[in-house]
Amino acid sequence: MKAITKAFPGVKALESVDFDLHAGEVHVLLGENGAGKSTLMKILSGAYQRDAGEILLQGQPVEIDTPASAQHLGISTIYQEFNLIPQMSAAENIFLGREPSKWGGIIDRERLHGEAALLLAELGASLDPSTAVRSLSVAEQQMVEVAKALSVEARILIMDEPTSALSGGEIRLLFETIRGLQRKGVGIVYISHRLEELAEIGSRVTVLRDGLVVATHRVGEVALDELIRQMANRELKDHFPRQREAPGDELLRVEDLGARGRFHGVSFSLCRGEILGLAGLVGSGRTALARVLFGIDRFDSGSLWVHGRPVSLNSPRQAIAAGLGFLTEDRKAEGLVLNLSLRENVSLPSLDRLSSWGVVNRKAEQELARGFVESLRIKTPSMEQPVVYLSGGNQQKVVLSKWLAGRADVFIFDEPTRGIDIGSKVEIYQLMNRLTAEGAGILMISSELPEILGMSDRILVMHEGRIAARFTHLEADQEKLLQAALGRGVSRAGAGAQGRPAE
Amino acid sequence: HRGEPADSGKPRVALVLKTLNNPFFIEMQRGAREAADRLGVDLVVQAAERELDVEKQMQIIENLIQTRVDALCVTPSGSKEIIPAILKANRAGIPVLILDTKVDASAEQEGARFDTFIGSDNYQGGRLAGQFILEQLGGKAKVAILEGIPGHETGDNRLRGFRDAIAGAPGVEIVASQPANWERDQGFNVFQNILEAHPEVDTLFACSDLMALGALEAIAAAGRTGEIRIIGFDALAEARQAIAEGTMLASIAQFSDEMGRLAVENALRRIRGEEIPSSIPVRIELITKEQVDTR
Amino acid sequence: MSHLGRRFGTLLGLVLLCVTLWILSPYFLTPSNLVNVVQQTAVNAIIAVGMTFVIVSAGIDLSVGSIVAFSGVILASCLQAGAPLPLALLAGLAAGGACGLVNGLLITWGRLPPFISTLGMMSVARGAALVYTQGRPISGFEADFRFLATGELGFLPVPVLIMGVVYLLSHLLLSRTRFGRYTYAIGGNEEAAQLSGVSVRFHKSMIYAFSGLTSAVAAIILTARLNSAQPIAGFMYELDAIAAAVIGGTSLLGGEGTLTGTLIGALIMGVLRNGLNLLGVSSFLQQIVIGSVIITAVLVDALLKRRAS
Amino acid sequence: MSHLGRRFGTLLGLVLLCVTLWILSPYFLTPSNLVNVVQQTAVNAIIAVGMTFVIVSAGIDLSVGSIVAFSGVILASCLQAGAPLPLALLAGLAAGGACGLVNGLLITWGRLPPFISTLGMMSVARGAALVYTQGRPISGFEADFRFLATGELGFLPVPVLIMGVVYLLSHLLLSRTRFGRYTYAIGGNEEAAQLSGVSVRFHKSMIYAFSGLTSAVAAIILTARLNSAQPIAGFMYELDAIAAAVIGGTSLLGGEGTLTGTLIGALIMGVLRNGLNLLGVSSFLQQIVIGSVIITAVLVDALLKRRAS
Ligand SMILES: Nc1ncnc2c1ncn2[C@@H]1O[C@H](COP(=O)(O)OP(=O)(O)OP(=O)(O)O)[C@@H](O)[C@H]1O
Ligand SMILES: Nc1ncnc2c1ncn2[C@@H]1O[C@H](COP(=O)(O)OP(=O)(O)OP(=O)(O)O)[C@@H](O)[C@H]1O
Ligand SMILES: [Mg+2]
Ligand SMILES: [Mg+2]
Repeated sequence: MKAITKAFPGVKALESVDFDLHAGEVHVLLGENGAGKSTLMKILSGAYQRDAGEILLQGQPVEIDTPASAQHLGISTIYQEFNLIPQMSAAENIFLGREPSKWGGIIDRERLHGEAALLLAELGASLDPSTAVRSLSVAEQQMVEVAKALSVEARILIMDEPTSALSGGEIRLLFETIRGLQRKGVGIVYISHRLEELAEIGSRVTVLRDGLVVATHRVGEVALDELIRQMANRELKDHFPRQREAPGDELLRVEDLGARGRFHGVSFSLCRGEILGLAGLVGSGRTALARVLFGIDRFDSGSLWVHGRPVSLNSPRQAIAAGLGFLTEDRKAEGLVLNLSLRENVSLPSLDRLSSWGVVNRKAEQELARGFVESLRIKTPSMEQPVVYLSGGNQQKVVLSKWLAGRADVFIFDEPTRGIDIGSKVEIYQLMNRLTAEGAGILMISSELPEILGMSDRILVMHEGRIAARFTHLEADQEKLLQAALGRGVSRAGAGAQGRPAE
Repeated sequence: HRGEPADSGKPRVALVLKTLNNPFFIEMQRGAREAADRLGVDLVVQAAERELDVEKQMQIIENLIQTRVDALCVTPSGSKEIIPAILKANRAGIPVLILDTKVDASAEQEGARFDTFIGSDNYQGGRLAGQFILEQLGGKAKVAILEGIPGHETGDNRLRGFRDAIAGAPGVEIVASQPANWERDQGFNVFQNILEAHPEVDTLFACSDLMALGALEAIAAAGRTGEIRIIGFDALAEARQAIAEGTMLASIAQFSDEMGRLAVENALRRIRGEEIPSSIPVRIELITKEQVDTR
Repeated sequence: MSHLGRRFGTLLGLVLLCVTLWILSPYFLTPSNLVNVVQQTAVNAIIAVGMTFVIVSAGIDLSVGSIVAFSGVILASCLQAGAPLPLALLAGLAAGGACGLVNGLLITWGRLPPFISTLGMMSVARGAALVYTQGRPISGFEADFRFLATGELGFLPVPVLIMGVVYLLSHLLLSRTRFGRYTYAIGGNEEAAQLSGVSVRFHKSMIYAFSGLTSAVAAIILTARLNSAQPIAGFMYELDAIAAAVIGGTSLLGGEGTLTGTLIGALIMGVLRNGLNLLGVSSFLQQIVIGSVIITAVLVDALLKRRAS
Repeated sequence: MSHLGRRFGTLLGLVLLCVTLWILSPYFLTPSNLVNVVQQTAVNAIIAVGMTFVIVSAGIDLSVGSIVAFSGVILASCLQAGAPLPLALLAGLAAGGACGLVNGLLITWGRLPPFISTLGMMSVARGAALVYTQGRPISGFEADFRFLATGELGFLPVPVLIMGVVYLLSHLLLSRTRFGRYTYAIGGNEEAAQLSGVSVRFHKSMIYAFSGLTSAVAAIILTARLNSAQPIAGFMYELDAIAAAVIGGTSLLGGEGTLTGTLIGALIMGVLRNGLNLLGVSSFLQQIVIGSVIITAVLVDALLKRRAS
């Protein structure tokens, strides 16, 4: 790709970007949120049209004007935002547009399901290919996306943050697959904010900043800190700034909580001033637990206390009134009203407070939104930009702002830093520090073990709907967490966290 | 265990109207109902929701045939489209009485038989209105017409009758002819617009009283009450009142209640095996202030 | 940007239409005709207000026409029974609001698709109006009531004034208040709204009740204008109201739309019908012209939007 | 599961309705009446096939009724001009398909909302039918054509047979083929479909053309049944067709729906009307009953679904 330029109303997304990809390499694309990574790749995949520049494939200039023409050229893409049809099954999604068919048009269902099952199994996803995508978890949807991209014999594979919703096990298997493709001579573009992945699979790395290429390096020839400096244009010292006081009163207590088929016998408590990490593999029941805590789904057994009082929450509205806030993992489906502006999304849960006599105070709204745009460095042309036009990471920041703006003191964060660049993560961690300092408690669900280890005071690990282990942050390490998440060595690790019992 | 509707032993007569969303047919129903009560007839009245819907009318007839009524009285929504339905009734051996709208002449070729036609002619009514202008209004008029739904047979016939009557008359000029879809509010709007473009209009022929009554209010809103002569059609109660008050000049009366009465009476005679005339004309009259006052 | 562009496009469509008519007919651009047009638009425009709220919330309301009829006959029968004007008006409004509320409850608590619940209400309210009146219109009212249609304040007819007030208040409601914001949020992403603590059921019910209410306001004007309330009034009004909203840029997928757009949409339809009458276009051709103009007006808009992006 | 549950719920609604009618009327459950009902349902059911495709793709087609009229008069005029039957049928089908295709092109290339483009077509096709016939019906056809409505094969009337074939083929098309998959995909998430390499424009155009085509098939039956093609035929048929699809579980938001559901929906409406006639329910009350039954039938369904989850 030569001198690619692309502008959106109010934003210059790419400015004369050069980018090349060799067969059999993994070219990692790094950059802050809104740097233009996804845009560049969408131009290559035919989703967007470039304003200027040229695309060469094996030396030949090519015209990529639709996603279909990119596919014909052997370019396969995993987009950052899921592009799945919610009502259709996993198998149908995987082969959408390329259904195996017989007699010109009749779909061969057996082959469809068989091949889909095979692909998913290769990725280690234990999901039934005939389930509708809308009832899959975010991680499972991500696996479907990966399988979909792998189902074509591609020369070029674009992967835009494929691991942001995955946890350890799946990531390993995915990397295996990537290496396999590499050996077959497939060129892979890989975008991620998890820098540790770079060393593991990257061949070369290109850093983008504000739509410009800063530099291209061979992996191994450049230090991580240097890359971070190039991305952010500043130094970043402490990746996990932990500042914590002694925990205060109990905010949330859960005893023997169970929801049929999803989780059982869950007990823990959350106190003022602490961050409780919740780790586990995909499908271990973390999100299901969070949904129950927030009053979205009902529980069948056990009890729930908030601020020392037993409560039964029947709706998110009641949960919010009780002082809870819930950052959902699926920002597009559950977090954002995409066609509303940044300002309107940020203020949505706080409108009661921001309006008098039912009339919304726009000034206050704007102030609120501006505060977060500045403190979280959300890249947007204005407060009035519909969030659908923001980059993935910036959308995530909007969801986060929306809950930080509320008056909650019990926060449930489900994958809060999903898709967020490393610089902004630190800022978010600092915000979490401030929240705990102000007396809030945070239940942080995360699949990124470094984040769990770096920020939590105590750590719970879920396995198949049960709390499999409890640690304090001092006793935990990656290996212990992973073993517990896999359901091994439970009894040994279990005792440690009881140091501060829930009672 | 199931009620047998015919168990009363009373003769069952079905009356299928074009619609009941129109006072004209409500009057017809009333006339029929009164006769049925008087004569001890079990009367079933059915109508399509929409007057235009010839196929729904056919469905209703098919369904009533299933209940083996003793006689079927129908106001055809379409003069040709009714023929297949009549054929079905013939096949089931159910006598058919046609009301209000004549069946197309091609019925004979098709072999469709009906026992009688009770009613008057919409075309004739239109002619009456036209002749009234020629004869009673001194033959001088700038006429606006409010049409029904374009392509709807009833309105077409009235319109053709009217146009034929005034054709060739030197003093009568049609300056505007616009559809108001049989509706009162559209009668208002359309005539208000016509008045803007053609303030010289001095006579209005509306293919139904509902549209005329809407236009009446538009005229009042323009402050021109009394300046425009309005001739409606159907002679609804409200129109008669307007005629009595002098805000409307005339309307064509088809006496639908009488049609209803005659339908039930003759259906009963037919069921009893008596002969009935093949055509029973019902008066069609121009109603003006005199007629209203003498009632 | 896209919002503004959208509204601008339809406005251009309206202006083009007006210019065309001004060229074709000497009667079009006269003050009295313009007042006529706006007055004739009032009923549809007011119904389209509630419809816009409903569509913005990703719903649909097919029952508006029948609610017009039902609340009209309730109002008229109160008037004829000698009830004082304010009471009769209130009864009419209450009837409309109640029908709308039932729609809302069926949708939220009964979990019916809006199309089904309002389709059912469309039949039921119409049937109720017919049964209540035995199919006969109720006509002839006192001057104080008829003033609502025939009166003028300054040179503005009262219906136009009512329409103005309804639009102003509803515009504020939709664009400035929490209620309005929740309407957009529900239409844009109902689940996200729910998870943000919006009481979706309550708000949706209110939105449909509001639509019933605006239909009842339209019924007042219609009844006063025709000096008659008919059980068959309002036939197919739903189509005109939806058309006004959609021409005005409201998306049937929800989450998008403005009342200024709807007003422009309603005016386009009103001006078009007025123009056809002024020009004396033959009745068969009218349908072709109406269809083509609607398509063209929105095409202008779509083209402008494509340009912009 | 939810799919099945949904269909099952509506089926239960239909069964309940039939049982009620069987108890109330001795005429309902007779072979001749059942054949009668199915035959009466054919026209709406066939239009609803194309409508289901359109709604599954998250669109709407308001023009079906007008297309019925337009293709009907084209067909009829060909027949009257002495064209051989197959040619005349082809002309009618082509007319319908062409109108539908224009809808599709306006939506895809003109980027009009489906509501607007088909609303426009609704007027234009109706107007064209009126102009073409000068408002008069075209009547009186040869026996070979009329056989399509009056004929019987075995004890099955030809219209029922045609309906069966249309449903069978369309069901295969929707559930087994790529075309069908893409229809769901476009309705579920148009952007995702586009990014997966589906040629959304082409497929959408085809979907609307298909809807025009099924309307034309319905026009053939209708014309043969009445032995007449009217330019005002098919008035408001769009509402019945949409209702059949939605009662049958097709979501107006797209991505969901089956033809078995639509068939059940159409049958519910047909049986209901038939039953009301058999029972001799007064016309005013009929509207109330129809509305209530539609609401109840779908409520049953919604309740069952809630149970299931
Ligand atoms: N469709 C669009 N319309 C308007 N602006 C857009 C659009 N898509 C992207 N942008 C803007 O272009 C810029 C680059 O976005 P892009 O999605 O490429 O960022 P990114 O590098 O992928 O960021 P992230 O790490 O958050 O995914 C951002 O400022 C974004 O707001
Ligand atoms: N109330 C519910 N209704 C429907 N599906 C649900 C519900 N609660 C949970 N699920 C689904 O159940 C599956 C398991 O969810 P679970 O909470 O166990 O995953 P998880 O541990 O959160 O995994 P992840 O690592 O993706 O967060 C997911 O597909 C989730 O979407
Ligand atoms: Mg991105
Ligand atoms: Mg989760």
